[in-house]
Amino acid sequence: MAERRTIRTDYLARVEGEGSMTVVLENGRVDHVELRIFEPPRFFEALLRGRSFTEAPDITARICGICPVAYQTSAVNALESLCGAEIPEPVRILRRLLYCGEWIESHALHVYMLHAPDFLGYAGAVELAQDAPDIVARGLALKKTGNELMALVGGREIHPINVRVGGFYRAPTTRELRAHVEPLERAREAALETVRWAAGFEFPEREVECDLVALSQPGEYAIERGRIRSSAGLDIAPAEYDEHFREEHVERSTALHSRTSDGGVYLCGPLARYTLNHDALSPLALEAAREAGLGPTCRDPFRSILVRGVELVYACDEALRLIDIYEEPDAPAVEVTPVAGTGYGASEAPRGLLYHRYRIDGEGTILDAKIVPPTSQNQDAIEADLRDVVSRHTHLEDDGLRHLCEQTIRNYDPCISCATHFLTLEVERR
Amino acid sequence: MSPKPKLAVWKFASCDGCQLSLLDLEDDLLAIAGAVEVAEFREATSGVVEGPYDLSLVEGSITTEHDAERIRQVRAASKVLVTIGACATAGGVQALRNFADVDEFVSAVYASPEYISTLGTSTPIAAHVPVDFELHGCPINKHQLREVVVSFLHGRRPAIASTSVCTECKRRGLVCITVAHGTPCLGPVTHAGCGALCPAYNRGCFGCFGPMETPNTAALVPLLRSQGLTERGVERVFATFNAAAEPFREAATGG
Amino acid sequence: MVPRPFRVATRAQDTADTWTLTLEPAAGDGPSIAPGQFMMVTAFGIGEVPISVSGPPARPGPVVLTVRAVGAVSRAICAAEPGHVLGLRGPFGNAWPVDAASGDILVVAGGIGLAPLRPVVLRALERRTELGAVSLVYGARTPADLLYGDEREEWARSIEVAVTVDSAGAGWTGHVGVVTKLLGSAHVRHAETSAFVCGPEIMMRFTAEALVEDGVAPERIFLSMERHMDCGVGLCGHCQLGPTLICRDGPVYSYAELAGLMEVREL
Amino acid sequence: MLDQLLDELRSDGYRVLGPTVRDGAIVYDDLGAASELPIGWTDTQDGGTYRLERRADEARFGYAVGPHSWKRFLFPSRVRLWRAKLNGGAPEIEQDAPDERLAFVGVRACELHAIEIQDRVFLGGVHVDDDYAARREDTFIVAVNCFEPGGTCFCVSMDTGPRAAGGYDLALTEILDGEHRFLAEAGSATGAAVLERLPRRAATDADVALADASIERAEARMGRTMDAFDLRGLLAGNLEHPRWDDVAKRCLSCGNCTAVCPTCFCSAVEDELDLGGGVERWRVWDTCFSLDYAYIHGGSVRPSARSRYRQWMTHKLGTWHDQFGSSGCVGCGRCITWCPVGIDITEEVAAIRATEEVENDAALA
Ligand SMILES: Cc1cc2nc3c(=O)[nH]c(=O)nc-3n(C[C@H](O)[C@H](O)[C@H](O)COP(=O)(O)OP(=O)(O)OC[C@H]3O[C@@H](n4cnc5c(N)ncnc54)[C@H](O)[C@@H]3O)c2cc1C
Ligand code: SF4
Ligand code: SF4
Ligand code: SF4
Repeated sequence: MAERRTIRTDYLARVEGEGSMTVVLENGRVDHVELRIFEPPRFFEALLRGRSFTEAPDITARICGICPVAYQTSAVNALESLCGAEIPEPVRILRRLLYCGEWIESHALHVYMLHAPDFLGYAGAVELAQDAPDIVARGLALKKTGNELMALVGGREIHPINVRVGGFYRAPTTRELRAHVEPLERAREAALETVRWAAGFEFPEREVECDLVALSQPGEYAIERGRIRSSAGLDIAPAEYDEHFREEHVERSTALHSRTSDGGVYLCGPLARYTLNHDALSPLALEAAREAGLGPTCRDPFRSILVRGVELVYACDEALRLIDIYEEPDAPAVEVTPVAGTGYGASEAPRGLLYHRYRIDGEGTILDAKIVPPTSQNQDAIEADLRDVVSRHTHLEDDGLRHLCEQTIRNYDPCISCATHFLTLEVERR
Repeated sequence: MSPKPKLAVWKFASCDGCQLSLLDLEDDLLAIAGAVEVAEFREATSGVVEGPYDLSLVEGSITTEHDAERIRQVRAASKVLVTIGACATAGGVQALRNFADVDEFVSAVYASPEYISTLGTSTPIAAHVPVDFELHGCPINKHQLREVVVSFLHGRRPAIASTSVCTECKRRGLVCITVAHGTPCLGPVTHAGCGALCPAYNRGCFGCFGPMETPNTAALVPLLRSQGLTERGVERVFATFNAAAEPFREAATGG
Repeated sequence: MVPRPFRVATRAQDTADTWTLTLEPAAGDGPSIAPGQFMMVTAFGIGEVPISVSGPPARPGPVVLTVRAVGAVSRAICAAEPGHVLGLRGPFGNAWPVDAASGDILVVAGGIGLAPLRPVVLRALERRTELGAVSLVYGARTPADLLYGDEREEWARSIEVAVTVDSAGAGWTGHVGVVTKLLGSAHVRHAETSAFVCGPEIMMRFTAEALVEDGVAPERIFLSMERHMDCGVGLCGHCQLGPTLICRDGPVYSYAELAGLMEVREL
Repeated sequence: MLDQLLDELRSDGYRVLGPTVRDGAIVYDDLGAASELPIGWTDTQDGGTYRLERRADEARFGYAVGPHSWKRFLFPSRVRLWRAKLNGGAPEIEQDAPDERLAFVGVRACELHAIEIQDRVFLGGVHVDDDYAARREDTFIVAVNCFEPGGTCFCVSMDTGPRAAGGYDLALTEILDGEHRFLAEAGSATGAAVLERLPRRAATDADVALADASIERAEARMGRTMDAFDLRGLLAGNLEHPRWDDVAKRCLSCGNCTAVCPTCFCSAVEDELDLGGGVERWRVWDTCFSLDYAYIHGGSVRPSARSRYRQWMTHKLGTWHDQFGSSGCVGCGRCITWCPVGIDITEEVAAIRATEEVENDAALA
């Protein structure tokens, strides 16, 4: 008799945005795995058309409240490179600093509030706080440090108002930045403790085999700029992205899936960044990684929590370094005159590569836009991982399997808000 | 002891930023979580508690039939329903579709548009169900969110002004950038709440908190024009994050 | 500017939405209050609102307030059980010149407006022998909204009491209609009458106009005005009515002072 | 000499506040040294515009007034009135008492009058504002006479300037001819004592003449004028004037005029509550242009922009006399300059007076 099991989660919790998951098992074999995004579509590419290029950072920020700085940065990168704007070093430092703020905030959120409860058997951080208030307080303090940095450089944590094509509206003073040194030093300590704490979790042995894609930039751990590189040896400028990657629209989902142009599944995000750019980490971050038992590469989605921890250490370290070398610019922004043509930009959102492309006319009106967020690039990789995880654990009861599937998904910190342009776990056993 | 009030957080079409504001209240989060039973807050917990809910915070706008039905259920299960953010109070940036051809929008984003079912409009929650309080902003101000939550838990009116951004700008002692630099600023017609953030960063307000209580956009537009905004520029600045809020819609469409 | 803690001693429900509280100071003596004066009442953490004193005038002792629950603060005050602490500042404002009145007295009240007039009635009862006719004309929305039922019957033994409602249900045998319609039934000599009026602004205006028409001197028609108040002591600016500050110069004014101001829309 | 003055004041325990350039305007803030003064700057002002410009000289006080006024320190935009802890029993209420001694350097004649007006409002009645009283106590005022009036100034019309006539501890007149120097006059015993400790020499007749002449020149160069004759009567008699409808079309109801006005004193209270049972009451600047300002249960008493503008202007120029015995306007021009759309109180008065006069003429004919 054919046995059919369906395991589903109608609303994935502790991911940003709304999605569901379905897994169908037939006679103990995985028949079908599906990550569904039913976040209603918001049509950003379409509503950007006809807007001024100067509005792109403000409008695209609204795609995602979790990583608005990533959207703003990829947008300004694309438009500035098209218009030939030379960004002065202090302005670039401020951008990277702002981005460090977002990494700290977003990683602290994911590690403490979304991911760690899975390892510790809690429904969420609020529940965890009842038993381990100090730990949650540490996570919140870290998160706050990131937020405060964003609030100073960007004006506010969510949808910063200070970012513009060409730079900023107002450059913070060295004195304002210095006030963040002490909190960042404390945050760096907390980040180190985070890595040690998470290193004590139990990790199932897992490796993903797909191609890893991330930005790389000589001399630094790429965040706000870089060339697109992959573990398979790709090394291209953001302008060449479309030649090597394509987006597909899949029924059942309002998100688009990305593949390499030859149809390959790839993964971006912390694992990719760590594996490709390990050597560029700061000595303290490298030390933390080593202590946590991480080698020079990491392909284990469960251990992504350690990698995020290491990146937390790095982001604090880097923010301190940037504050130290910052000198107030003569002007917070350079004048950017629109140039007709197509501009390409990429940056490393906390969840991975975020690619923007704009075509504008000589007046600066956006003629069309394309935005590829990390979650749509990772969706196929997540599904592949899910399939593999399920096939290895078909002996589990539905509840256990469902929890494992959800955790597998959360390992990737999928951001559904971003992907709309993701998910309920349904496991169907036939 | 009476049971703790149940707090629920709901999401419709949005960027998640407004509900993230609750988690961004790092200093108060655990106190709030201690004072209420978090009955539904998917971004933060997989725990779910049945309704009815004492306080529902609703983020996002209504863009699908399914969501139009879901908000009615949320309303029915909620004693107090508060909408948070520009999406929920004014349709959000996605309401720009209200002024365009949606089919064309869909085909611009999705290669196989036939898979997408969506309403032609993005509408605020209040267009579908009665709302007890609207908290403005794109995104909302987290301190105001705290005030709303604490106020409703204590049955009081939140101390949230609906005056202009200028009132906050002056309370902060900022120099008016419209008067002193000639920078176009929507502050005089925009709802207070951000604390006059943009003027503090030497930038004109672009209206992300939506219209203030008595917005005289007709009197402001000529000033914006004289400061160098083109007709199209005026149209754009009013038609961004609160495009579907009536006074801004009027100003954007010139009447 | 700092409220003084008072403890709720008694709390009685008058109507579906109105309660009368007596409050005693948490420490020390109670204030001495003239009829018509008001207190600024704080429900801690909720807010502060002006409420007239509805208890007997001029004696230091517990403060009596009759409050209609219309919003957050008034609801919180009405919900304060005995033992609960509220904050009080005051008394503030001027008084009904009830002691200065000689001849006849006409008290006209609409709705919750009877609360600030109760001390007038009580004072008139104390001075009953010195005065001529004393008449109370009182209107409310429905019979269920009428305040001070038993007490009013008590009053009716010494003074004339006429009651009307805007809309009556079954079982109501009394008058139906607005207060002004009942003014003519009051047995007072208009030329010698001092009138004390409190209720919605529009009701006060029509009442005053009708009384003037009947021959009551505008100088002897007294109204208690209401405006937003945040301080109660003339410092916050909210209660302006043209040239006056209601908390400082009022709330009680003669119609002679008010007539011109009440004519101006949205003043 | 100015640096010595600042040092002397600081050594006497004052927090010294004065003009400095920030964000394209001359604002009032903590003053560390005389070099932080707006040296060589002036302002050009008109309805809805303000620009800083370079002067040909090194004048320290060669400007009119900026967006700030001293009310920012005497009547701050947000102060905590008290706090209490709710613990079931009677709450323990603690009042905050400001104890800073403030010294204002660079106070204009119109501003002296504005301070006097707020003194009458907050200290002159039966009930005194504790917070204002504490801040105002022991204020040390260094007035500086105007020699460069602004494009929107009309103190001459309001009889409040440009010469400081009292209400100060020290009054300075900046003399730019020849050697840069100040003519100083003490207006109080405290002022005289501070003056004693400063490097100085006796003023010559020529010094006095130069100082007087600069003030007289200022008098003749007012940017605006307002016919102040019986404004109280004029406005009380014109509460239904069509001009109110006209101005309502232009007015943004943004409240900038009330915030910049050095005499506007309206405030609202906000109660704050934390989840641990702490309660605080804060006093914040309010504006008669808000709907909540005149809210009573059921709605605002002044729902129209017409009635809100009318309230502001008739109060300022008219009913202030009834309430506090003087005009509420000192002719500083801030409400004109800092109104984004440049609504001009002098023009509004003139428009009402013009039509009123027509009516009177008609009555005479
Ligand atoms: C001199 C005076 C005496 C009064 N005496 C009484 C009385 O004896 N009994 C009684 O029930 N009511 C009385 N009121 C009215 C009472 O003050 C209001 O009903 C109360 O302020 C409503 O506040 P709320 O927060 O419950 O309602 P909301 O409608 O939620 O009001 C919100 C806020 O607006 C203000 N406000 C609203 N209505 C009024 C109002 N009518 N007057 C002043 N401010 C207002 C308050 O600041 C209040 O907190 C009196 C008002 C005044 C001015
Ligand atoms: S800068 Fe903008 S918000 Fe501030 S006062 Fe001027 S116009 Fe108003
Ligand atoms: S100033 Fe305007 S645009 Fe800027 S944050 Fe405030 S409301 Fe939004
Ligand atoms: S009304 Fe205008 S001119 Fe008069 S004192 Fe106030 S701000 Fe200055």
